[in-house]
Order: sequence, then C-alpha cells, then structure tokens
Amino acid sequence: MERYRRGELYGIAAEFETVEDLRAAAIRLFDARYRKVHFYTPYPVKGLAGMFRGMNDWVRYLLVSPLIFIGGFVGAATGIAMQEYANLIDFPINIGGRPLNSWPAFIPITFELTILFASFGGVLAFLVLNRLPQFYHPIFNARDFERATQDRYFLCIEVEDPKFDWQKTRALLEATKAVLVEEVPW
Amino acid sequence: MSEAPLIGPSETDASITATVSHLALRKHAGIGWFAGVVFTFSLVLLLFYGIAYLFIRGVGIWGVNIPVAWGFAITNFVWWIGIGHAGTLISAILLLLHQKWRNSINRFAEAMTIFAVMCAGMMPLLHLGRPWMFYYIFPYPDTMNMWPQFRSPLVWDFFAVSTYLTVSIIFWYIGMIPDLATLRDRAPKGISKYVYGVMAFGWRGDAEHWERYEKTYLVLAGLATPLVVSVHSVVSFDFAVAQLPGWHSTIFPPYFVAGAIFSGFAMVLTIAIPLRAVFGLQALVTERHLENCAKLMLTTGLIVDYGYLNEFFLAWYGNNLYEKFHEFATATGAYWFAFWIVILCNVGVTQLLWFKPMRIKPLPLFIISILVNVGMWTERFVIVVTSLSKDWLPSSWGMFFPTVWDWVIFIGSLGLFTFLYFVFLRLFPIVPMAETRKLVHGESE
Amino acid sequence: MSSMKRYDFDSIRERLRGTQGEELWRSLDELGDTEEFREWLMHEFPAGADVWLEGLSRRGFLKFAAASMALAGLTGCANQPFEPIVPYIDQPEGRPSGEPSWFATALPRRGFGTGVLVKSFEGRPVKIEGNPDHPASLGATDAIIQADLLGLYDPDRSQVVRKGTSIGTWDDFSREFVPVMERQRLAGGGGVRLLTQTVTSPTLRAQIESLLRIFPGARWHRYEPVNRDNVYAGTRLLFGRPLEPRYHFDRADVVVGLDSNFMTDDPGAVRYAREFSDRRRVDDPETSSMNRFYSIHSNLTVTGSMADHALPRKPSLIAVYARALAQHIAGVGGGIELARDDAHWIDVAARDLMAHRGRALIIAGEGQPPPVHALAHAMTAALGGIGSTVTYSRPVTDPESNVDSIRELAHDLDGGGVEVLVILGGNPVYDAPADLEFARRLAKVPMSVHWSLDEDETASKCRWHVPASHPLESWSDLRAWDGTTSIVQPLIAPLYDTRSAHELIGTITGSPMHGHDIIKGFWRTFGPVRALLPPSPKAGGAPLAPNPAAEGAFASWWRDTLARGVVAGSTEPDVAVTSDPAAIARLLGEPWPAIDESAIDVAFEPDPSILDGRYANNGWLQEVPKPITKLSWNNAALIGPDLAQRMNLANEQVLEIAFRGRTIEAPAWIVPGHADRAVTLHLGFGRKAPAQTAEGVGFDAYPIRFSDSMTFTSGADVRATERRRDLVSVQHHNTLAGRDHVRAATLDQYRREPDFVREPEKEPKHDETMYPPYVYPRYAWGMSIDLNSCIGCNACVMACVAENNVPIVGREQVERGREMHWLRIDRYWAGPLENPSTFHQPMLCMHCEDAPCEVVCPVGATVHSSEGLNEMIYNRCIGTRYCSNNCPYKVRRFNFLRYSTRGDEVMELMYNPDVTVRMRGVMEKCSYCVQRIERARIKADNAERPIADGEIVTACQQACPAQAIVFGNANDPQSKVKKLKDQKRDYGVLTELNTRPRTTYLAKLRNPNPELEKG
Amino acid sequence: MCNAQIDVAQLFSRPGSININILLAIFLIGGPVLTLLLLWVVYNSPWRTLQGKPIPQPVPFSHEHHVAGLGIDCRYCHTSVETSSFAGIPPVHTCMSCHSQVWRNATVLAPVRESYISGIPLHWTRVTDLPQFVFFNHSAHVNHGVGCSTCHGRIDRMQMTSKAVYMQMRWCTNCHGDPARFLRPPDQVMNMAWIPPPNQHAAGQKLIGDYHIDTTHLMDCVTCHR
Repeated sequence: MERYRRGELYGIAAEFETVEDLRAAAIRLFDARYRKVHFYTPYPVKGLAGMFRGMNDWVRYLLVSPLIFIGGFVGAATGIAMQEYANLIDFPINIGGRPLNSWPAFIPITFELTILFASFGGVLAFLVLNRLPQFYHPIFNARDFERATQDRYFLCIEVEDPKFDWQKTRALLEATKAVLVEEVPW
Repeated sequence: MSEAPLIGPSETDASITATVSHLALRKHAGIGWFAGVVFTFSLVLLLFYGIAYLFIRGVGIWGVNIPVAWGFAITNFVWWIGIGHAGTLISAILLLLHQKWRNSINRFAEAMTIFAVMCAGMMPLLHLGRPWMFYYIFPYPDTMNMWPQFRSPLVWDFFAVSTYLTVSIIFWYIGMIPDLATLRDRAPKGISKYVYGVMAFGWRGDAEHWERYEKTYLVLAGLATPLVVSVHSVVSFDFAVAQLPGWHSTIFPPYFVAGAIFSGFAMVLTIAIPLRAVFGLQALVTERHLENCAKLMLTTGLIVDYGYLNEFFLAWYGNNLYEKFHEFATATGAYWFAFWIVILCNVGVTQLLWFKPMRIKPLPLFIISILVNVGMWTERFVIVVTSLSKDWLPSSWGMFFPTVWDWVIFIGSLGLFTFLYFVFLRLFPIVPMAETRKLVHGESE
Repeated sequence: MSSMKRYDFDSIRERLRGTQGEELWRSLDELGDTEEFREWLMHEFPAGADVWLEGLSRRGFLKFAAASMALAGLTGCANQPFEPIVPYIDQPEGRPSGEPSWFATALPRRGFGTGVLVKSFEGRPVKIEGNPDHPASLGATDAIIQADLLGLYDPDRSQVVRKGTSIGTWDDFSREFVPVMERQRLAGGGGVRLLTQTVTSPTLRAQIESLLRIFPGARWHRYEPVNRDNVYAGTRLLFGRPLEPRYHFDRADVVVGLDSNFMTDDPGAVRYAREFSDRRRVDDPETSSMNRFYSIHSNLTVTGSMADHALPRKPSLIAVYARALAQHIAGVGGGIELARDDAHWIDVAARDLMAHRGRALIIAGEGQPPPVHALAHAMTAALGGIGSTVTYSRPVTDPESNVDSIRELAHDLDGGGVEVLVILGGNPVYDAPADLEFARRLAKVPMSVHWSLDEDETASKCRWHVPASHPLESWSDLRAWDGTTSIVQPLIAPLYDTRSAHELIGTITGSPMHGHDIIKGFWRTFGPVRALLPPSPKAGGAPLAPNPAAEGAFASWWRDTLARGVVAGSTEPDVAVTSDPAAIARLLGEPWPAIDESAIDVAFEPDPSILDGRYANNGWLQEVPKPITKLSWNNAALIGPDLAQRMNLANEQVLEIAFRGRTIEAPAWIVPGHADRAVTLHLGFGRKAPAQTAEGVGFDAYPIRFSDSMTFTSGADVRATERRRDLVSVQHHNTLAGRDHVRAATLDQYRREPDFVREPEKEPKHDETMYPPYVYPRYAWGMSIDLNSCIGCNACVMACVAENNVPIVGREQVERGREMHWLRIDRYWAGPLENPSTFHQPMLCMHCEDAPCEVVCPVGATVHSSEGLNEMIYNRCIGTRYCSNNCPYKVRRFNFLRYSTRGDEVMELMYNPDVTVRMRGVMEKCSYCVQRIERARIKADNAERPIADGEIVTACQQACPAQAIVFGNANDPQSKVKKLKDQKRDYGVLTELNTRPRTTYLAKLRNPNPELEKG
Repeated sequence: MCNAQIDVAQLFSRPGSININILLAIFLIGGPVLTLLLLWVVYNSPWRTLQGKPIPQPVPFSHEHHVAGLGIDCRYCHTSVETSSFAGIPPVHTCMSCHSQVWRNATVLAPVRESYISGIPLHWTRVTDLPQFVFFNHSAHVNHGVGCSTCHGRIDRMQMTSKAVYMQMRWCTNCHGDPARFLRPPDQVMNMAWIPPPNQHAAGQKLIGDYHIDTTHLMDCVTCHR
C-alpha cells in the first residue's frame, strides 16, 4: 500500500518484553553496522545509547555541564555587580556606619543568584539538548508504543540509516526476540 | 547484605506502574480523600478570612508589640522553611550519596518541600506593616532611585527563599517528566490525557534523553545541596546578625540547618506513614525507609540538642551578664513552659529512636514525628519571642500573648499545606515510577 | 493569668539587706532564691492576658482612630487627588504663609497664670512653649501646659448650648436668662449665687465686683477641689494674715520638705523645679556644690524622688515629725516619742539646718494642716530664712477657705431662696466634698447655669449648660502666684460658638460685649497706662472721661505688653513679715491632735497628669505614664510594701475603702518608698459623663472625700477583696537587674574618684572597630541629659507628643505595649524596699553612629545623615519591625494600627505641618526634632552664616523645667552640649555594643549627709 | 492495567512548518516584558501624570499675559518666595490692586470681585502638588541659585498653568546629587529664558562655593523627608 512508499517511512520499530532481549538485539544491530538506532525504555538503561552515539550526540551529551556552569557564572556576576553598583556608585549612603563596600554582607545574595542561574542553565540544557518539548514524534505512531513508558522496551531503526533496507532490516529484527516488528510511518 | 529490602520482592515494572498511576488516574478517589479536601479547604478559607482582616486592620490584630515586634508570623516562617528542607535533602543529597532508598519517597518529599516553602514565603509578606509595599525589597529601577539594603538579612532571606522555591520546583518537575509521560500513556482518552501530554513535554523514553536526563538531574542535585544548606543558614542570620542576647550566636547556622532537617524528616514521616497505609504503598515505602528517616531524625536531633547545650555552656563560660540572664530567663522566665516543651520533645522524645522497634513500628514513629513537629515549632517560638521579651534595658521588657488572629494564620497555613498536598496526591505520581523500576532491575546510578 | 501574685516581702528584704546607698538592686544574683522575689523583680506582666485573647474591641482606641481603609497605601501608586489652595483675601502684615509666628499669652494652672509663647501656622496654634520673661515659667512648662493644646482641639469639648438634653442657642439662653436676672435685679439680687474656681484675672474680678454692685444681695462663692486653703490658713496662723509664700530654692542650701510636692503641685512649681535643679548641677567636682534635700512624705512623688534623704511616713504622722524638728530648732523640751532611727534622722536634719542659717528652708505641702505650715514658716524664720530663702506677698486670689465657701453655698441651696446659680467653670457635682451632696442640692435651684469646657457631670445636672471658650481662643488676663500679670490673647477664633467667662458675665449683667473690648477696656481704665479716667466709686456705670493725651501711650503700652506677655511692674511687692522666736514654742504649745499610730491613713492627692480631674478628657495626659507609678489610663490605691505585706496584698487586687458609710473600690498598686499604713488616692478619675475620653477610666475617690478631711483622713477602713482589676503600666520591671544603664554616686564619691562612671574593661576604645571612620565635618548633632537634674516630670514627653504629632493609642493598646511616645522616662529603684532611691532616665533615640537598626532594614528606610542623625523615612518603611528588634534601647515605635487622626477636620488643625503624620504600618522614633534643625539651617543658609549654638532647641529640651536636656553641635568645642559631654560624669548607655550613641548621660549624684549614710 | 492495550497513536497532530517551541519561548519571555513596558509607559504618560495638562481654575489666569506680556516680576504676587517655604498665592487684594482699574467689568474676573466683596477666598487648584511626606522650601532654593523655570518650566509661555515636570524622587535627586548642572547666578534665578551656558559645569561648581552649598547634606533623607 502507498503507506509504505519510501520517504514516507520513519523507520522500523521492534518491541521487546525484557531489557535483556533488547540488549541482545542491540548487539546484533551493532554488529550489523547499523548506526541510526534509537532505544525507548521505561527507565534509564545503561550503555544502550553509548553504543550507537554519533558525533553530534556526543556534543549534545557533553554540553550539559558547560551550560550549567555558564549559568552559574552569569548569576554570580549579576549578584556582585548589582550590589557593588548600588552601594558604591548609584546611591552611596552611610548605613549604620558600615563601610560602603561591605562585601561580606554581599556574599549570600551572590551565592543564591549563582545557584538560581545555574539551575536555569540546567533546565535550558535539558530541554534544548533533548529538543523538548516535542509533542509530535513519528515513534508515537508505533503500535503499542504507549507501553514504552510502562513495561515494554522498544528500538527503532531509522530509514536514514545507510545500511537500511526494509526487507533485510525487517528480517534481522524478526530474527531477534522482538514480540512485534512494524514499520513506523512519518 | 542483611538489610531489609527497599522494595517488595513481587514488584515488577508493570505492577509499580499500575499501582502508582492508578492513584492518579482512578475515577473516584474515595470518600476519605474527598472529606480531607473539604476539611482542609475550609481551613484555607479561614486563612483567607484572616488575611483579609489583617490587611484591612493591620498587624495590630496580632499580639505583636514593642519590644516583641516579631511573633507567630516569623515563628511559622522559620518552622515551615525548616520543614521544607527534608524534601530537597532526600532528593538531592541522598542522590549524591547513592542512597537508593530515597527513590520511592523523594517525590512526595519534594512536593512537601514546595508546599512548605509556599506557606513559609507567605509569612514574611503577611507580617509587613504595609504589605502592599512589599516590592520595595526587589531590586528594580524604581522612581525613588533607591535600592534594597543589601546588608539586611531580610533581603538575603528574600533571595534565598525565592531561589529555593524556584530550584525545588524545577528539580521536582524535571524528575517527574518520565512519570507524567507514563500517566499520559495510561490515561483514558480525554482532557486529562492531553493535560498530562502537555506536561510530559512529549517524553518518549529515548535512551539518549535518559542519559542527559540523569546527568542534568545529578548536576541539579549538586546545586541543590549547597542551596538547601544555605537557605536555613540565611534564615538563621535573621537572628544571628542581630545583636540581641539569645540571637547573636555563631552556632545558629549549623544548628538551624540541623533543626530544619530534623523537623523536615519528622514531617516526612508524619505524611509517609498514613500515606502508605491509606494508599497501600507498603511495598514501595518499606520499613527500611521509615527506619532510615528515623535514624536521620535521631542524628540531626542530637545535633540540635548539642546546640541547646552549647548555648547554655557559652552563656556560663562567656560569663556575659546579658547572655547569662537570657538563658536564665528562657528556662525559668515567663515562657518557661515553652522552653520545657522544647526540651521534652526535641531532647527527651528523640532519644526513643535509639530503640529499633521505635524506628520501624509505624504508630510510635508517627507519634514521635508529631511530637517533634510540635517541639520544633515551639523552639522557633522560644527563639523569636523570649529573646525579644527581655533584652537590654529592663524598663522596656514586655510580654507577647498571641491573639485569635495569630492562631488563625498559623492553623490556616497548616490547612493550606495539607490542602495542596491532597490535590497533589490526586493528580500526580506520588512515587517516582521510573526510579523504582530501576530498583526492580537492580540498576544503580 | 488572673491569679494574683503575692510576694514574700521578708525574703525580698532579706535579699536587699546589705544593699544600700547607690548599689542597685541585683536581680540576677537573687533570681535563684525565691519565686516571690523573682515575681517582684521581674514582675511578669501582671496586667491580664485576657485582653490578648479576645479580638480588638472598638472601645479604647477606635475612639481616636477610625477603622483604616483597606490597603490605604495603594493610593500611593495611583494619581494624587486635586488639592485646593486658598489664598488670604487680605494678607496680614509681615506674616508670610508657611512660616510659623509666635504669640505671647498665658494659660491657667489651677487658676494661676503661666506665661507661654504659642507657635502658630496660618492662624492655627500648634505648639505651646514657656515664656522666658514670665517668672512662673522661665521659658519652661510642665506637662499639663504642654497638653493644653489638645484641650483646644479636643473632640469631646463642649460645643453647643444645652438645655437639659436638648440643644439650644445663645439667644435661647439669653431670652430665658436675662429676664430672670432682670427680675432679680429689681428684687436686689438676693437669690443670685455665683460659683467660680480660683480667680486671678483682674478683669474678671472687676466684672464680678460690678456684678455684685448691680445685684447687692448676690453672693460669690469659690471652690477649687485641690486648693491652697492650708497654705493661707497656715500663714494667717503665724503672721495673722494670709500670705502667699515665695520660695527661693536658688538661695537654699538645706531644704526640708514636709509632705511637699513643690516641684509639680505649687503654682510656682515650674520655677521651683528650675531653681532646685540649678543648685544640683555639678560642672566641676572640686568647685561645684549641691544643695541637700530632706523629705518627709507619705506618697513618693516627683519631689520626694529627688530627696537625698527620704523618710516615708503616713500623712497624719508628719505633723509629729514637724514638731520634733521644731523642738530641735527652738531648743525646747521633748515629749515626742520617735523610733530611734527616726529621732536620729530628725536630729541630723535639724543640725544640718541650723548649720546653714539664712540658707535653710522648711516647706510644708498643701496637704498638711495649717499648724504644720505655720510651724514650717516659723522654723524657716527662726533659721533666718525670711527674706532669703522665702519671701511673702499678698495672695493674688481670695485667701479664704474654698471649703467654707462651698459649704455656705450648699447651705444656702438647702435653705431654698436661691433662684439663680451661675457655675463659672468647675464641676462641683463631681468634685465637691461628699458630705455636701451637691447634686441633690443643686436640683433645688430653678435657674442653674453651667459654663465649662466639658459637658461634665455638673452640666447634665444644670438647667442650662453653656460652652466655654478655651484660653487659647479667648481674651482674658491672668496673674501668676507672685502677682505677675499677663494678658491672655486668642490664637484662633473660637472653633465653636463659645464664650469666655468675661463675655458670659457681660451677658449676665445685660451688657454683652466682645472679650477683646472687655479686656482692653479694663486695662484702659485700670492699667498702669490709662487712656480713660476711672469712674467715681459711687456711680455704677457712669461714663468715663476720655483722656486723649494718653491714647498713644496706651496703644504702645498695649502692643508691648501683648508682645512681651507680661504686664511690666505687676509683680506683687514683698510683704515685710516677722516671726518672733517664741512663735515656735507658742505653736508647739497649741493642742495638737492625737495620732493613732495603727490607723491607716487615706490621702487624697491631685493626679500627676490630670490634676483634680479637669484634664480628664485630655488623651495626651491620660496616656502619658505617671512619673513614679508608670501607670497609664488609670489611677490606683498606692500603698507601701509594708502595708502590702501586712495585708498580704498584690498589685491590682481591689481594695474596699469605707469611710463614714461610703465605700469606694480601688485596685492596689505597691510603690516602694510609699509610707506604711497609708493609702494614697489620686483624684479626677472614674468619670460618668458619657461618650468622653475619660468615661470609665479609673475609679472616683471623691465619694469618700469630706469637707473636714479634704487632703487625708485617718478614720477610713481599708479591706482587701479577692477581686482583681487590671491596671496598665508601661514599665513592668523596676530594677536595673544588675545592669549599669543608670550610673550614680554621691557627691563625695565623685570628688574622691571623678572617673567613677568609666568602665574601661567594657567600653571599646574609639579606634577599636572594623568599620571605617565616618567623618562629620560640619555639624555633629548630639544631646546630653543630666540625670542629676531630671526630676521625672513628664514635660518633655508631652512636648515631644505635641511637636511631633505623636498619636494617642488608648488604654487597650497601651496595655498591649504599643504606646507611641518617642521619648519615655524610665524609672528605676535601688536600695531598701521601703525607702529606695529613685532614678529617672529619659530614654529616646540615641542616634548611634554605628546604628544597629539601620543595618537590618531591608529597604533602607532608616539610614544615617551626613551630620550623624539616624534618619527614619516613613514613606520608605514597609514595616518589618526588624529595626525595633535590633534596637538595644527599644526606643522605636510602630503604628500597629491606624493611630493617626488624619481625616478628623478638627484634630487636623492641631498637626505640626513640619512633621509627617505617620500612617498605619510604619516605624517611627525620635528625630532630634529634625524639622527644627532644618528650619534653623535654611534660616542660617539664607543669611549665609553657620547655625549658632542654642539656635536649635528640641521640644523636650525647651519644655524641661529642670533644663536637664541640652542639644547641639558636638563638633563645636564652644557649644554647651560639647562642654557637658566633656564632663567626667558623661557616659553612654550600652556603649559596650559599640553603638556610639550621640545621646549621652551625666551620671546621677546625690548629696547625702554622712551621718545618715549607713555603712 | 486493563487499558494498557488501547491504541493512542499520536496524541498531538503533526506540527506545521512553524516550531511551536519557539512561539512558546517568545510568548513566555516576551509577554511579561511587553506588559511591564506598557505599564511603565502608562505610568509616566501625561494621561496619568497630568504633565503639561492645563489644570482647570476658577479664574483663567494667564501667566503668559502677566509675565511675558506685562513683565510683572514673580515676586509681585508670590511675595514670600524668597523668605518662606511657601512661595505664596497672591491674596485677592493683590489682584484687585490692578483690576479695580483695568478690566473692571471683565466677566472672567467676576469670581475675583465676588471674593473680594464677599470675603470668601478663591479656591485655586494646586498645579504642582507634593505628597505630605515631602518638605520643599522655596526660599532655600531661590536664594541658592535654583531658578523658577528649572522646576516650573516656561511659566511665561503658559496660557493656562500646567505641571512642567512630573516630580518623582528620581527627578529631585537628579539635581540634589549634582547641583552644578542647574545652578544659576543670583540675577538669573527669575529669568524664565535662562539656558545653561556652555561652561555651565565649571560655573556651577563655582556657584556652589559662592552660595556655600553643603552638597553632602543635599542627599540626606531629612533634607526633604521629616
């Protein structure tokens, strides 16, 4: 049917009952030189992503911490700048005979702002790098996929994968312990 | 290892998912929940009534006066903030310490944090003489060319508490995204499905996402840890920076933080014990969870007790007339009863936790946790009020007596807290499913 | 909380045994000992907690403040409403708008004139200050004069003519009243009676005399509930004629008071206080000297609290001690049994007196019977005091007995035949002697007219009540106790349709005139510079021959007199009197009443704040804490510790005091230093007049005050009940708890160790700080308060209230600890319980250079000025109250509710336009009268010159009769304040906190007689 | 458990060409910023501050006519401007001193005549109104080189008098913080047309000395708030 016409297809997904089966299948795909493979699990499973991680995936993975650091740095700078400017430049005023630049008293606010901006950095990193929110995604077309967030384990090979050939690939997947193999349309 | 299991042996991915999401998705939450909501909401109405009258007439409706210019409002503030500490501690510090047992309880502990901080944040606002001018505390380009006075601990408070609230919410929400996805996928077709769908940000459990998710979560935990310590230190500065005998003390920051965690865990237990009974979560919130909380209470409790001891010791050792008199007046003066309640609850009762049965048996533990909550609130009261009632010049000594309106605000805030909690229980995954699934599979961070 | 705390006084005494002299009560050391002692010392807020449990009742403070609008402050960010601006039609000469102008006038205190200067903005009097040219003021005032400003704007003032309960007009009144008088005139006026208070006004006296000429049969009665009968009777007894004594404390080295409260009760009190404290200033330990004051008194008053040696004895006993003293001085035989210590005390005092011939003074209190007065004068005379420490002059008012006068009136009323009774001021229904049953008798008068400022108890009992004009809004003249006369000129047109006494008499005599014409007319006729030739004594209203030659002279004299506030040369000349040495013996020979040692005396005293009750509606005076007891909105039965112990009484325990079948109930209040076996009742409270400030405040002592025992009685029966009535006190802790906020020594100690106030181990050196030194190049405002001169009267507090628009908060709020006074007077006791020494310490913002309050304010609402002022900016304040918590002196005050009376169009007139009226929810405190500083600065700047020393006078400093407060520029080595701060006695409170207060104190000194100082 | 099998397919429809996340971001960040901006504009707009808006008065008095036209000195009417905190509103007597001769029957002046006869003062409306917690003293400014027009604008060009500046504390501190920019020599104070000379700052500094202005005190709170 035209639904299978090339370019209309996102990839082929396979559903597994246990994480072990998924791992086994993953290894076979790796050996078969597949690279554009995605895994969908109800809880973080170590190592899966690492196997097929491409260049830009690595970048996106490593970018998390720097973004958070930048956030924190900006926060600290804001805190110090604001307080010094207010007390020394904009409105210097004798308060309780304390020095205008009572820097020890400025530490708490600087610290809090550091944390605040850093965690903003964290959220930003998390959302941007994961391209979230992303309400529409072809993988949701996979039948039974709602269980990927509950108790089933999915993988999906994209058609973009150089090795992709929907006959062979499908056969390869059916050879695994997959309980269900199907095309995932765009 | 001989430790009691963190999770029931029979639990599977499916069973966890089913139990937890059922709580949020079921049609009818049961008469108990409904009754609870109605009751607590009536308390919320009481709070609003109290606040309305407060704004119309002024803080004079409370018992505050000169010299005791701070009363219940600040007491509540410090107490609520303290309560708020356990949540972040569980989710952040214990995460960093690879304490797996945190996994099943951190969600509602974090919720507790957020609601507690909300109640706390409300208090300083209400206690202002001119609450409608609260924005003078913000640094913004105003028409007066003025700035907040950055040397004032109250300004530090403002920054600390708002930061704490924001970070807690972020932390809580990010941790909840996968579970919201679960709810999205389990919810029957209808509005709720879309709501969960939007809240889940389109999470699909992609392994790549999981990796970055865990990394972010870990770093956030790293940030939240110093934050949680800083917040109550800053709150303690409100007192430590002032020069009143009984306030001006360098031990306050650690002693406040410990007290905060102490009361925080008390509140966690006060909530967890009925929760697991009512919602049948014994398999997820096991005796070992209770015991660990109990142990933490004992530890922090002992630190607090040390704080008390230290105050008296230093008063005697420093041989400062005012300090000595203050300690004496605290123990035997007009507010002796409050002081001895503190000693009874925070020093006496805590020691029961040395005995294992007390740590694992729900009922005694529940009672102890209640007593500790009472004790900690009273401690805040003693710190705020007794120091003020007798300071330097005998001529200006005076007494504070709460009025009905003081109680209305306090009880109202309790109502607000529990009401928000009931709402949370109904709509959100109260146990982090993804994390508990990890436990099933024995995955470790 | 309602259980009563009883004290085990034995244990308390045990603690205090050994502590004596200046050693202050060390509560801390004793705290461990007994529950009772701690209760006594720490006095945990006995005033009931019940107030706290109920919500706010409207009564009490809402009377002063309408319920505030919700979020009134939000209007701050909305647009300002349009404000009208209204010019004069014709601007008065030389009076630019926006600048204050000053007028000299006089105000009556118990009928005697006190010269004042009144500050007025656009025709609104806003502040009363003393007139330096006036002998009874010397530039200062007492609390009552200060508070009389509120009397003018008092919303409770009588505003309309009333007939019974219905409102009438002056015309209605004249229409009914004048014909009646006309009939009386034809009948010879036998049915007319006039009742006045003390009258010193020459014009009024002349008017009344002419009235008596028109109504030959009429009688004029005088009644003053607290009067000087005993004084005049005493002088009459000794000199054969009534005389007004004028004491000269500036010439007295040794003073003995016999139950005398000359610093606040005498007509010359303000001057006496000044002269007395002038003799106690010690600028240089070597050269300066101090007078020595022995006081035998029953109740501890302001005066008694200044004594170097006090001897608290019940009033009836004081005559005995007076005689004992007299015997020593006259060197005649004994026959008087005194306890050994007392005998010694008298002996020492007597020798001290005799050692200072010509510089000694014995002064008897108004409450003591005439013989004691006679004895006092005789002793002073024997010691050569006449002409030196005391002089005499003709009384300026009628010296014969007030009591006899009103007794006659009462008798006449009973006999019927009194058709018309005009009550010209006063409130006899309330304060006449109980046995006269004045109310009942008043009812028999068909035409009774009551002229008064208040619609009081008498007003409701009279056929007509007509409203009086306040002295600040009417023309009149007054004489001080020494005869000095002042013209009273109005500062403002009457706020309501009221009339002055002069105008009323005019109405009565059928010749209504404006007050101005009456007064000016009188002085044209009888003044020193006469523009008219006086009428011949015969012809009643014969026309006066004009004297055009003198018109100009009179006009200028009139102008000058008004400007100066004193009629030149009007002071009464001294009367030469002699008292032969035998006088004492003769007096001692008189039959003296036997004293029942065991009986309990009940003494009636004027209240320190509201006097005999005439100021009961004055919220300022009701609220200001009484000097010794620190009670507010209350009076109490004051008792000594011994009596409390014997009767096992507790504070606030209700006593039943029965006398001649009449009983009153009064809550007890234990006053250390109060005489044993004596109960002191303050008059003026327990008012019945409805819907007024004073209604239901305190208890009424008049019902047991009989015409034969006006000042004290020994016959009363005092019973304790188990009931309890809350009293509101603003100071709950009476000791220094072992602290050194008050530092004191004896003169000898000071001479031996001039540095006794220094505490090097505690006070940080000036460079001992982590903070950078802020320099105050031009002015460094500072204040110095001399604890040695301060007598603890409330003049400064009232002055501050008037100057700074400090609101009244009402009884309930004071009980909650929310009084708003920027300046309070702390009172501490030290030494033995039954006879402690008293310390008064005015406490106000210290304007610390390193102010703890400023550092903790989150919005910078309180910061430091370039001249070292601790500024409080109300419009920036959001009310966290953190500053108050961190203020070691607790001198900050907070508007917990809407206390200001903004919006009340009459009260608004009273506000000082130079000071912001604070809204609900903001902090406030003493500003060193910054508005006065700024006015002086602008004046100086416009003239391109620096501000001179003494140019800025704070309100408290200005009002202080003892001149204990000095303000100025501490940078200027020549300034008065700097010189005082350089004295060795100068110390700061709580300097160990490194607050660097700009307000410092001069340590208290006493000058005890070595022979009496035990140990 | 039971409903785990139902087919969800896509919960949300396929996105169009535009990226809703971007829209979301713009909305979440831009929204508040715009609102605040709008509020700020409204807050400072003449519509609220009445800046430059003629205030209705009982008599349409024209400063332009009296000052520019007739060249009457400010102090003729505002007599106490140099001696008092309050510049002074002319008593009706002052008006009548001329208007008893000129414009005797002008209808616009009827209220003035009535007031003069009846003795009921005119009720003008304040143009420049300060809150009760701000204390301003004309003499202190006029005697130290602060010109009328600095605060009141070109009064001599005002047909109907209106607020020249919207006085916020920021505006006051603008000069109190650095008076040199605004001070004039004594003879220029009443000059409406005065514009700062090129060397104003130097001149101003000198004037501060000549007037003995204590600049440290100028920024003290109590200078204006008491």
